[in-house]
Amino acid sequence: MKTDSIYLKIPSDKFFLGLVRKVITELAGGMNYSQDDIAKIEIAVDEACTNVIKYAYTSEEKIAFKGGKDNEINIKVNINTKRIIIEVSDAGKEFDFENYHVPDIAAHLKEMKMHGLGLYIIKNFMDDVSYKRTPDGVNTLTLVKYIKKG
Amino acid sequence: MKTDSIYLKIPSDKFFLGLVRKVITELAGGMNYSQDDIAKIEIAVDEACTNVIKYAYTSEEKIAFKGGKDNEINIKVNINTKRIIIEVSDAGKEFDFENYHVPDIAAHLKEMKMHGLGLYIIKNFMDDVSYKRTPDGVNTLTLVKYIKKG
Amino acid sequence: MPMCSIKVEKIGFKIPIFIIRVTGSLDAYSFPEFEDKIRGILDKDGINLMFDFANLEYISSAGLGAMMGFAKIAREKKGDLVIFNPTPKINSIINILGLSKFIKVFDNEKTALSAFE
Amino acid sequence: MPMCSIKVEKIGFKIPIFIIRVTGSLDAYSFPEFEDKIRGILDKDGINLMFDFANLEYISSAGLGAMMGFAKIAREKKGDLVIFNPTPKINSIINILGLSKFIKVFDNEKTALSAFE
Ligand SMILES: Nc1ncnc2c1ncn2[C@@H]1O[C@H](COP(=O)(O)OP(=O)(O)O)[C@@H](O)[C@H]1O
Ligand SMILES: Nc1ncnc2c1ncn2[C@@H]1O[C@H](COP(=O)(O)OP(=O)(O)O)[C@@H](O)[C@H]1O
Repeated sequence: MKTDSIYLKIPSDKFFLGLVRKVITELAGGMNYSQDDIAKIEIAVDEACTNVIKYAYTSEEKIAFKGGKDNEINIKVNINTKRIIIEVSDAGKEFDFENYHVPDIAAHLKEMKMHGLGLYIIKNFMDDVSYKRTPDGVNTLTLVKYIKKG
Repeated sequence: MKTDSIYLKIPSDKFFLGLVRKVITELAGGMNYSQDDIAKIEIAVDEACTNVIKYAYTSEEKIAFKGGKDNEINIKVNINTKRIIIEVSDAGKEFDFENYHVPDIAAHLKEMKMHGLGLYIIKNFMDDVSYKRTPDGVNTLTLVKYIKKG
Repeated sequence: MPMCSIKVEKIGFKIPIFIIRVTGSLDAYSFPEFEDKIRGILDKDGINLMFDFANLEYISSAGLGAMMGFAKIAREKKGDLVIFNPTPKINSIINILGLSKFIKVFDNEKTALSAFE
Repeated sequence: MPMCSIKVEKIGFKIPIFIIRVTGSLDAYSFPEFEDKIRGILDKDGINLMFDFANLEYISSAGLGAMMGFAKIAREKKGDLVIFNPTPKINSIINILGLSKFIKVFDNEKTALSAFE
């Protein structure tokens, strides 16, 4: 099975979120996803990048990938006829993903709370989500979405 | 002046030309270019990538960047408030850019010729075009377009 | 780049209602300016808000969370907040997340207006 | 991904005219299939071609060159090829390149038809 990889690297700046969404919807749009699934992948990747910008890179300190520039986000998209895998990587602060539990969204919304929707969206809209930090300080959030058989 | 760099890497496959155009129009569209200039940058970059796919990488041999995969195209976009610089790089065959002369387009069209428009578009639609091949076999076509002062 | 703009119309029945027509993408980039503007309306007499989402192309959790926050403020002031005309894409996100249980979503402007009668 | 589709209508005056409505992006990716289809029309009795570019979002040198090539073939067979309804973006590219000196471009279908009268 032919598998293609596409790489996008952007500065950690909310200005480029629209670009990330364009790349993701263009790639997912060329696959056999429903419109709903494309929208889910789009928002999940947007939320993942938003969190890197908001939490992994703080404005005080600049951190670079080995050989890279300060505060960059690496997005690797791997596609084949079965699924899309999106890896969002940063060289910023570690995130204790394993011990983070998404809020009970119904209760959360009932209280009209404004925050905590991002990771809920990521976990619920994608089929598989995992986080890894390598010894050299690179954090990668991996998002997988399978193509449903029609 | 703040300068941002955005990197896109794609397989050398015409399938991804639409993605390249989306990235370029999204970035140029966020700058102070006229619609005409955005269209010119879009087609110039498309033609540059098309030529890499058609001529730099031939189907018989696979060539990779150092540490990269076979037949990839690297696109680096550097933007600030004055201009956009787009570098299209490949690890494929060398191109004798200096000695290539674009056809006399009027005569060319008069004869209803179908080919040779690509480099004419690239050279005429961008403000500055240059080609470089490094000793390690990387070809880079650099395209520059300045923002006109209104 | 991810731009979001709003147009506000104030219509007067017994009580003033603000129709807020949103265009573009409401993500983490465009959100702060959007929030400022809506808070400005809420701070004055705008407690009845109708959001026209017909031209809203994209909304992220920042925007969705803000709608919940605005609705809360509006209701505390005895007003309300409704959404109308969402694209199928945004309507589907709102439904999947269950937001539609807490914020009323209408097909069009006329039915949305009825919420304030 | 860069898709291009065409719809063909044959209208009969004294001579048959083919209206070819192009949708999508005509770049190096979509070009071969497009060329095949148009050559198929030219090979039969299609020597009078009207291209509706209203829904053509993008055209690269491959597509522009092909239009020149098709026009040449059509004229050799004593027919002609015209374009109508291009978007401002594509119209501007056609003009800058000087293609409009060799292929007639019309604002709308009605005026384009007059080219074959
Ligand atoms: N990449 C990250 N690095 C560090 N902390 C993170 C990261 N992503 C999320 N978090 C933490 O998880 C929390 C929940 O994130 P999220 O669900 O996106 O909602 P919100 O951003 O509205 O708080 C954040 O408040 C933050 O503390
Ligand atoms: N990246 C490249 N590597 C090698 N040769 C190239 C490259 N780009 C262009 N050429 C050569 O220059 C010629 C003109 O290219 P172009 O103007 O794009 O028109 P066309 O592709 O229609 O021939 C090509 O036919 C090819 O021989």
